[in-house]
Parts: sequence; C-alpha cells; structure tokens
Amino acid sequence: MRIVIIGNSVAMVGAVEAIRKYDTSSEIVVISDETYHVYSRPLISYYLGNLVSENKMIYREKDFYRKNKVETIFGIKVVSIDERKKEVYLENGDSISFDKLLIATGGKPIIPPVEGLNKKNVHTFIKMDDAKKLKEAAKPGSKAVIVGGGLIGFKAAEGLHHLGVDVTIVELADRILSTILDTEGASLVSQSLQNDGIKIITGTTVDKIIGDEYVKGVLLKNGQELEADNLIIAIGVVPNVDVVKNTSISINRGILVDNTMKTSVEDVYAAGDVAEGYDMLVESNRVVPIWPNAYMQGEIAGLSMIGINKSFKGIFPMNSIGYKNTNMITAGITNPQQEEFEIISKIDHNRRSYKKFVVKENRLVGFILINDIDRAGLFTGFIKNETDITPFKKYLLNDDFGFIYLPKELRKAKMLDLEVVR
Amino acid sequence: MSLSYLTPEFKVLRDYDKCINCKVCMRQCSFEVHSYDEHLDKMISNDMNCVNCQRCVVLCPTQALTIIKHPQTFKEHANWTYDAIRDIYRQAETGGVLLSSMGNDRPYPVYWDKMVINASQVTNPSIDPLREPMELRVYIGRKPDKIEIDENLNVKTKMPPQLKLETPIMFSAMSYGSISYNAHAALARAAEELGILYNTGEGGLHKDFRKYGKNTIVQVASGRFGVDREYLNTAAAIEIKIGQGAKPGIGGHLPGEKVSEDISATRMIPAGSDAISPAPHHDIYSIEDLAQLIYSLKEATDYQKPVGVKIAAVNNVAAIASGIARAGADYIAIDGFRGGTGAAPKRIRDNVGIPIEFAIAAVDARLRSEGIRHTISLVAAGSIRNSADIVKAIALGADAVYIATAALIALGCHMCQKCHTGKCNWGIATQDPNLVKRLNPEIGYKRLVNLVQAWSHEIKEMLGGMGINDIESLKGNRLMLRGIGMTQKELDILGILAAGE
Amino acid sequence: MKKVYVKEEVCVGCRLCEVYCITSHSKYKDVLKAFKLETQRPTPRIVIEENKPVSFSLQCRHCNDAPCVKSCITGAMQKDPSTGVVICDTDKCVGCWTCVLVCEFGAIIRDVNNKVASKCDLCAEAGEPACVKNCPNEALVYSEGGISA
Amino acid sequence: MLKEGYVRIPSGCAISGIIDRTGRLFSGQSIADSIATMHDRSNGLGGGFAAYGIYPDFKDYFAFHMFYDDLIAKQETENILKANYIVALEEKIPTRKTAHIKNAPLIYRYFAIPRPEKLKLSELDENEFTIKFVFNINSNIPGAYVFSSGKNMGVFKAVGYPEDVANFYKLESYKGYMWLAHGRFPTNTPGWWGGAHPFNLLNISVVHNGELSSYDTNRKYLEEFGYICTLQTDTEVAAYIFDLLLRRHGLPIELACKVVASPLWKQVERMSPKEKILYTNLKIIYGRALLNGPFSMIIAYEDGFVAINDRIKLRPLTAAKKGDMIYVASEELAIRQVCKNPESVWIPRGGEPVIAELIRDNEKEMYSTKEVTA
Repeated sequence: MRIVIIGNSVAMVGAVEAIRKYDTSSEIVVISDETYHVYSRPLISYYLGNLVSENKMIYREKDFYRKNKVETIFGIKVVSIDERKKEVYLENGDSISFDKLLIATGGKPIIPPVEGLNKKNVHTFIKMDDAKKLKEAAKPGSKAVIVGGGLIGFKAAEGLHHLGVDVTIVELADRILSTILDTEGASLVSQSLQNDGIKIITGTTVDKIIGDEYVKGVLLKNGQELEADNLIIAIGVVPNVDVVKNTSISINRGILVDNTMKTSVEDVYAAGDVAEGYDMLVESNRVVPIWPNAYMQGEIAGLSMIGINKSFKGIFPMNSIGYKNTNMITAGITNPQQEEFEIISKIDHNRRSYKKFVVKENRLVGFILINDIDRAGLFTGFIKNETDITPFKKYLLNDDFGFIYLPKELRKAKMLDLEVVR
Repeated sequence: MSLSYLTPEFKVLRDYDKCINCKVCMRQCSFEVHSYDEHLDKMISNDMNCVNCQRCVVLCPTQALTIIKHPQTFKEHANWTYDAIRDIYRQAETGGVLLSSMGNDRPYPVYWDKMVINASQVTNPSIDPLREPMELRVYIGRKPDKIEIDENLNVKTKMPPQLKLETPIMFSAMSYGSISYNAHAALARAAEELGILYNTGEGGLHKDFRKYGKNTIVQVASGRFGVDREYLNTAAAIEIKIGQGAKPGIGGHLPGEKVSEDISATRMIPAGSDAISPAPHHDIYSIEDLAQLIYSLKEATDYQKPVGVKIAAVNNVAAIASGIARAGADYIAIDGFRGGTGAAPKRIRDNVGIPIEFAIAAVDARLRSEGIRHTISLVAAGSIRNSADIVKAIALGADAVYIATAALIALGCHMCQKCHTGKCNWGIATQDPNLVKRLNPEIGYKRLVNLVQAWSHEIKEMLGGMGINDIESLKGNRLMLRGIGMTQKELDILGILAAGE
Repeated sequence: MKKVYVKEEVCVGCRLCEVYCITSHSKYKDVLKAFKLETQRPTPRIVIEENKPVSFSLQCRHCNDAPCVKSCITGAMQKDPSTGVVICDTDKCVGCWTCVLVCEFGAIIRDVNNKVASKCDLCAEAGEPACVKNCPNEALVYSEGGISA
Repeated sequence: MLKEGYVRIPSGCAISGIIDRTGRLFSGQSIADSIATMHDRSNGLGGGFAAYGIYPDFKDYFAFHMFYDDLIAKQETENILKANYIVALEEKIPTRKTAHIKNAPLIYRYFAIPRPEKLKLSELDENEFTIKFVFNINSNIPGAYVFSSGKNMGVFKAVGYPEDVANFYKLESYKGYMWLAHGRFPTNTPGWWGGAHPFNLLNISVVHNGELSSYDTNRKYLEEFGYICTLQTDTEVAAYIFDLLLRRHGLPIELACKVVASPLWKQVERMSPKEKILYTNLKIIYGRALLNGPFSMIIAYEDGFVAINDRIKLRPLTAAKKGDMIYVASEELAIRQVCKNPESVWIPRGGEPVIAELIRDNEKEMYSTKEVTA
C-alpha cells in the first residue's frame, strides 16, 4: 500500500512514527514545498533571536526519513488532487497515485486587505524562510512594527528584541494574546514587554503601508503613523486548504475530519493546523492550530490509515509561551463570559503571578497560569480526563497544589493505576 | 516557674563543613531541636530539647551530626550524683511524679554477665549445628505427669492445650496505645513467620491483627481493655497480667490524648479518656480469686487455650509462682526488675522488683521441690539482651523467654527512654500519624525475623558446644553454668557452681 | 519496564530522595561535594508533596503514550525504545515548558538556571534509582507493574 | 579428693551384653572373655557385671549385694535390714584373691523379703518398699552401699579391669541366662567400688558408655518423682529413668527407648497421623527424660535387655544374633570372641533399640514392633 503525505512538519512525523510502529512494509511518500529537513516551526522565533542555531532546529535526527523508509519530494508544490482517481498532481506536471492520502499542509498567514503588502521588508512569520528573511533585514537599532499581538506576533517581538530592534506591536483587540489571556493576564505580560521598551498599541490595526520599494512606515486606522524598517504581518493563521480547493473534500474553516482524522472522502485524511476536528470543550468542530495537537492528530491519522482505531480524547487549545523570565501556560476556555462558568483566580502583583481556573459543572474547562506555571500539567490532566474537581476545588489556588489535595483513592488511582499493568 | 535551673543533658555537635542545609534533621526531629535560620543560612540546634534519640544522626546524609553527653557537669560528688540533683530540680519545678520509660537503668549488677556457659572437650564431642540436627522447638502449657496409652499405642492422655514455639523466644506484652499500630503489625507478622507468638499487651487486639490470632497471646489485665469473647477466642493463648517488671504493684496510665478513635475502639473505652489500669485486679485480692479468673477464662474458651499468668519478679516470687501453678495456670511469665515499660514512675522503675536471674532460679527450684516443675511452663522476661542471656535463662530453669526491649531496638529504638512523651522519632512509642509511619512494618517485621533467627542460630551453636541437640536438655541444666565474681550465697540461690569447681 | 512506585503510608517526608536525586545528577556524585562545591546545584528530578501527616514523592512515570514526547516542540523529549526511559536531551531543549503543560503528573521540573526541562531518568547509569536506594523507610519501590498489596 | 557421688567423673567405657532368649543358663566365663577383648577401652579403674538367673533357689527373694567400709556400717545396715525384712540367708560373697584387685571393702549378700506387717504399714508395694530401703541405706548410712537389689540376679563390680573382677568374684562358677559387662575409663579414680558399673535398682541394671550432657536436666526431672541421685553418674540417671518409664508409668520398652532417644521433630512431622500423635505427646510430656549427649547403653530387666545408642550415634554399638543368643557390644570383636559365626551382625542406627527378650511360652503379641517405626 502507498501512503502519500502532503506536508513535512510535525503532523507528518506523528503519522510516520505511528505507521512504522506497526507497518514497516507500506510505502510512504512525503511531498512538501519546503526543502528543509523537518524542523520545529515554533523555534523560528528562537532562531530569529539567535537563541537557537539553524542545525539545532531539526525536529528529528538527520536519518529520520531513511530510518523510517520515507521517500521525500521536497521543494515542489502540490497543485491539485483527484480524490476519485486517487492521484496527486505536482506543479512540475508529475502525478503520484495513492492508496491513502494525508493532507498536513498546516496553516498559512492571514493577509489583511491592505495595499502595499508587496513592498520589500513586509514579512509574514510562520516558516523558516520567513525567519531567515526577517533576520536578514532586521538590523540592530532598526524599527519594526508587528501587526497582530497574538502568539506569532508576541514571539516575533521577542526575537526582534533580542536582535536589538525597536519593536512596536499593533493589536486590534483591547489586549495582546487575547485568544489565551484575559485582561489581568494580558496586562501582567504586557508590563514585562513594555519594561523592555517594546511598545504596544491596542484597539487598532494597519490602514495603509507607507514607503515605495521598501516599507518606510505604516498608517494605523486610529490615525497614528509609525516608522517601520520592517513590517511583520502576524494577524493569525488559517488552514492551508488550497490543495483541496476543487475537490469534493468538505471544508469549513479547515478540512473537516472525524475522530479518526478521516475527511469526508474515503482514504483521505487531514491532520494538524489544516484540519478542523472536534474540540471537546466547545463541543463542536474547531481549528486548534497547536503543535502538540498536530502531532497527536498526525498519529491518529497514521494509525487510521493502516486500520488501527485508537481511542482519542479530543483536542482543546493549550499553550506554553514565555518572554524572557515571564512564563505563561494556558489551556482550554480561559475567558468565558457566560453565567455557567465559575472563575477561581488569584493575582499577586509583587510576584507578578496570576492563577485563574475556569470551572463548569464541577469540571475544569480552562486555566491561565502566569509565572506560577509549575506542574501545570495536573490541570491539563483534569480537563482532558474531565475529572470531578469538587473534592479539591478549594485547594486549586494553593501554591503547593498537587495530588496531596486529592482524596486518597483518586490520588492512588491517578498516581499508581494509570499505568500499573493489572 | 520563672527560670528552670536545668541545663541540657545532651549537646548537638554539627560539623558545618559537612552540613549541606538539607533540613532532613529539622523535619525528622519531633522534639524540635533543629531549625534553619535563613538569616544565618545555617542549621542551628536547641540542645535543651535533645533526648539523644539519634534520628537526626542516622538520617543525616553526610553524617554531620553527633550527639554527646553535655560536658556541663556538677562538682564531683559521690552521693549527690548528676541525676540525683537534676531530679530534684525537675520536681522542685513541677511538683510532679517523675515519669520514665523502658527498663531500670541503674547500675545494679547484671547477673547474666556473671555466668558463663560450658562446652564439651574430649570426653564428649560437641555437635556442629550446621551438620547435625539441632532442635529448638518448645511447647508452652501444662503437661500431664505421665502418658497413658492402650495396647495398640493409642494415646489416652488428654493433653492440655499447648503453644508450639519453633524457638524458645516470644515477643512480650506491649499494648497498642503505648506502641504504635505499625509496631504491632511488625511484631504480629514476624511472630507468624518465625512460628512464635507475640503478646498484644493490655491494650486489646486491633481488628486488623485478628488474622494473626494463632500467633497471638492476648492479655487480660486489671483494666480489662478490649476483653470480650471474640478477643479471647481469636488468640492462641490468654495471659492474665498481674504485674510488670518495670512497675511491680502499680497500675498503668495511658493519657487521654493518646487514646485516638482507633485505640478507643480497640480498648473499648471512649476516645480521649484516660486509660487507667488499676493497681490490683479488683476481682483478684487473693490466690483463690486468681484460680476463679483462670477457670472462668478457660470456660470462656472451652478449655481450648492455655491460660498463663504474668507476674513481676518480687521478693516472694517463688511462693507466688507455686501458688499460681496450684491455681491452674498453664504457664507463668516472670518479668524481672529490668523489664521495660511505655511509662512508669521513675522511682518505682528503678527501685522495685528483683533481678530475673534469681527469680527464675528460685521459682524453678521451688516448683521442683514440690514435684510440679515438669507440669508447668516458665517464661522469663525483663530484660533479655542477647542469645547468651537466653541460654542462661533456660539453663537456670526457664522454658522460654519473652523479649520486648530487644525487639523495639531491632525496630529502631535508640533507648532515649522518652516513650512516655509519645513523641518517639522512630515511630514505635507514639500515636502521632506523622511519626507512626516512620516504622514501616515491611521493614520492621524483617528486622525482627532477622534478630530472632540470628539468636536461634547462636543458641544452636552454644547448645552444640555443650553436646546437646535439643533445647529440652538445657532446661534447668544448671551444671552447664558456672559463676564468676559472685558470693557463695548468690551461687547457691542460682544453684550453680563457681568457675573452676 | 521497571518504574518507581511510592507507598505514601510509609513516606516520612524527610526529602532524602531529593538530596540523593540531586547528588546522583551532580558532577561529583557525592552528597557533600554536590551540595558544597557545585555552585549551580543540579535541579532535583523528583517532586515532593506534603500536607501533614501525608507526604510522598513523585517522579516521571515514563508513560507508554508519553504526552511530553508527543508535545515537545524540539524533539528533545524521547522515550528510549529499548529501556522505555523517557529522557530529555538538554542540548536540544529550549525550555519552552510545553512538557510541563502536558505532563499530567506534574513530574517535569523547570531547571531555571539552565532553562531546560529536568526529569527523572531512573538514574539510568547507576542501575538503581538513587531515590529508591536511599529512602530510609523503603517508601519507594523500583519494580515491574506496581506495588504488591 | 572428692569421692564419686560428690563429683561427676566423665568416663569412656566398654560394654557387652549376652542373652539366651530361651532362658537356658550359661557360665559367666563367656561374658568375661567378651569384655576382656576390650581391655584398652578401660583403664583399670572400674569393671563390673550383672548376672540374671544366678539365684534360682532364692528367685522370690530380693538379693541385696552390699559394700561396707567397716563393720559399723555393716551393723547399722543389718539393723535396718532385719527390722524391715525377713532374711533367709546372709553371707560374704565368695571372692578369690586377684592380683590387681586391692583394698576391697566388705562384700556381703542377703536374700530377704519385706516383713508383711511392715509392708502393709508402709502402704507400698514390695518394690517401692525396697527402693525406699535402698535409698535410705545409700544416702543415710555412711560407708554402706547397696550395689544390687534385684530378684534372682546380682551385680558384681570393683575397681579394676573387668576380667580381673570376674576372676575375683569367681563368675565362672555362676550360671545365668543373661549377662552384662562393663569396663570403665574414668578420667580420675572414682575413689570406691560403688562407682563402678553396672548400676542397679531392683531388677534394672544399666551399663553405659558415654556422657550425658543432659544429666542435670534428667536428674532434676527424676528428683521430682522422688528419686535420689546419690552417685551423680549417668548410669544411675539412665537406670532411674527406665524404672520410672517401665515400672511406674508402665510404658512398653520400645516406647521407653523412644523417650530416651526420641525421634527428631523433623522425623515426627513425616510420620503417620497415629504415630505423630503418639510421639508428639511422648516428646511433650517426657522432654526432660531425653538423654542428650553421646551414649551407647544396655539396660537389663527381668524380661531381657535393650541396647540403644544416642539418636545421632556418637558411640559405637554392634549387635549379633545366633540361634536364640543375642549379643551386643561396643566392638564387634567382643562378640566374635564368644560367638564364632553369628547368623547376622549389624550396627543399629542412632536411637534405634536392639530389644532382646526371653521367649515367653504364651508369646503374647504385646506390641507389634512394625507399628513403632521411627
């Protein structure tokens, strides 16, 4: 059997490693428009800030493809798919037939409808090439404006700051990292950026890009004009569904998949940022472009393709992100407005630490931890396993929270039975 | 009281080159001697609280701690010793009875150490226990005078109930309440594995330990704690506790705060109430009352269980023992004046009662002179320290020995003599859950098994040396002993010859 | 594979497991030197929880389906296929703490000095984990398949 | 120097025993020749014989053999004897001058039966009455010692080599159906003839080669039953134990042997249920009667003798059979000296008794020996 995978990132690795665990005979072909050995995309901001050298970016060891008997076609884009004939067509005219197809094309940057985007030094920031180009252009002392204060914009700001660039973030929402933080959390994190001279402008976005061949500056909707030697568009990511455009594979925002990562078409699967799977917390399909989810979806897809259905606990957003020594870990629903959500939180300004738990029907559905992030996985576990937290709810905010506050049987079940082979 | 005139008894020496501030000592000391001073970034200690239980010394990962006798002394005075003076300070400050624990620690002579054991040379071969069989099995209980059998060898004698011991050693009475649940768990499990018995003491039998019934001797003491039909019938034997070597003639007092829910259920008394065992059994004011109690206990257990009587070794012990035998007891346990206790007034612990060596010799001789020695078992207690003590006790006339202090030391006790505080850092004489868990029964029972097995091997070696291959042939075999540094009177009472005779 | 299991009923909260975990991962492998000489004391790979009278220690469970391995953005966290031990390659790790986010046991500790994830490696070279070897009360058991009743 | 009786004297020995199970009488010469071969197993400080069936015409009379240091002892003894017994005959035991037998005490024998009125008064049977008399003489009359008190049997012993003792007492002139002999190698001189073996009480005589390390336990146990151990010798204790087990507790000889050389608990565990009950009870009740330490011993009583080793056989013992004759001895050569070609010769295992009893006319199958296996 031949398995074709479009995309050369973490979802692909999840799939390949899962397949090869059980099936070493099937043929696997990986096609990607990038030429790099599989690398860690989140590390591009570390690369940008010289915290990580290029060869340290590789996500799996050099002999990953050979060891897993994977044939690679790199640097060539896939232009179309014929899901009935089960063939994939490349931009160089070649075509490859498949028995099973996995679409792991990840996400692509959202481009705002603004003129002047094609000027030089206007960057997007999701791939290695983007980072290299930006790193090349961003000289110490130069000015940079980042459109979008989300995860990508935040990490780009950190990278550029390390290069000695004068950074301004422009965020449409009333706060940076609005998808994962609430106002208190965002104000705490913004503080640490602003202390380093990173300027943050909220409530507006780019109106016009100024400059001729090179970008000179940017005019904001609120009328402000900013100098900019480099402009980074970091509004967000959307699923890169171009490749399935004229096929019968149904899409919403991403390629719709069921719990086994199968798309609406037989033998065609999708995983990672391109896929739109079931989010257990909002109890509906949602694109959750998070690195760990991509690996797990890739793994499930890989197994499904070779006929193994592994039970899967569903996906929900979770992030661990930091700026120098300000670290935050968030998961699930962090900023609910409706009544049925109960908020348990505590903020300690002099330690600059913030803890917020979101509870619904005695289940933990989300949390924000800033600077007090140790053992955050305990809470991730409660969300994932839908643990009834009533017995230990009043201890959640304890600095030394741990299994010790769980009733003994629950603790024993968690600590011993989870992997004790009976 | 304003100022206490007492100075620290011990001094904590901390080698700061070795102390790594890991705070293990601080966490482990229930007497709050050690603490971490963050300004000095150093571990400091309050000598006044130290009782030299050495928990910190043992657990310190870099052996940075040494506890020494505090060098502060009084001017030399042969009569007014260090202890004599400090006892007065304490009583002048408290007005109370001085409490103590474990056994009499005064320098009275230890008669075990004045006796030596025989060995065969030439005229008969010594036996090598590694190559020849050597049997230590002992049956505790009342024995008939003779055997009755019919022509085809069917035994007609009705053998009274016996306790089978694979080695002549039993764990003596320590109640649940004076020692911890885990200590009992270790003792019970060790008794089972060793094929011997442990004594629950007067604190009742915890329901979790009913499963060790066949290796358990339950006590019926003046407080009758935890005594009911099931209690009596679960056990292998019943022991009426008349006295205890550490505190002959007085009762016991377990302070209310030590009586937790668990202990109150086991003792069948309200939680938090002081558990007072009255001095006498209020239904035994004379020897015939004892006979009545013995037979009522036998009735309650349908004559299936041996009923023994434990007395403290006092002046008239020979006559008392003989009376007890006549009263129908199946065995007599005699607790010498060095027997241990969880708590007892210091004066009584240190001054009342006689040494077990004389008690055993006197009782054995008296019962023999009355021709009934072979019909009853004698158990010596208070304080057996090693296997040689056991050989000497049996040679003097005991059938088996009780050990308790030795067992606690095996479990980790460091003889700081502070059991009565209930803050035992080794998890033995305490009910504080933080401390009790420090005695892991899994480790405890193995240590006890090791100790008793080691002693049994040593007994076999000594027996073999004497040319004996069955413990029965050592019982009352006083020719196997010789005395050193004893008066003729002492030799006569012990019934042994002087070395060289 | 053999793992470390804790019997909380007999953990005395002395934290010697932590002392010896640090020592076992120190340069000198000697308690005294590890604490006295090494300016930057290694991070313990064991978490100790205490709420008197209960206390116990906890370390990485080396899960079969390890979320930390799957979620690690750099590929630093790997489960050794032969020994089953999950080990963090500290050269590759950038200290993003995603593993801390996903480890349900909270058994991955942040080595803030070196900004890398610090976790139990079962003292792979020494054969028996230092915490098990030095627990004064045998509260830690290194066995296959859990603790017998 | 303390006389035997005040001090325990360990000794090696030679023992020998011959019985004609038909009860036919034979001369004492053969037992003398047998014991003589083991000359080197003794050192001339003790020798003695027990002869059964030698006083047929006085077979219902107690034959008291007495040593007296002096006439006073003799007079005092005779006063008590005549007060309690009717004496049919009293005479010096005939002896012959023998080189190595020196400073012999006065040696007399009396054939007597208890005075009926005295017996009735004492509420004892004649045996208990006689034991009381013997203990009384031996412990209360200085210089007097009853060294044999059986019926139709007698002990002949002295300080000297056994072959000389035989010659001294003219044993060749006696005829008996059963003979025991003993040559002693005491570590120091016993000081007087009474210390030699065999040891006798009523019809039980014991010769013993060994040293009981359980002596004090056994002795103290016996004292509880009223026995008085005057001689402090192993044979005395062994004899009293057999008297207790056989006569007073009525045990069959096989079980008595299983008490003094009891099976190990390990062996008891492997026995049949019935035997297990029997031996468990035996060992529990008679633990203090276990003879511990090395020994080989022959115990004679009116029906025959039994030879037995300690249970791990630390002393030699060989047995042989020819027709109705049974021979036992420390060494095989002592047997072959007097029995040219025995039908079978065997070495009994530790604790396994050789029981040689007179063949009864109505051979009552008292105990089927196959039952008692251990």
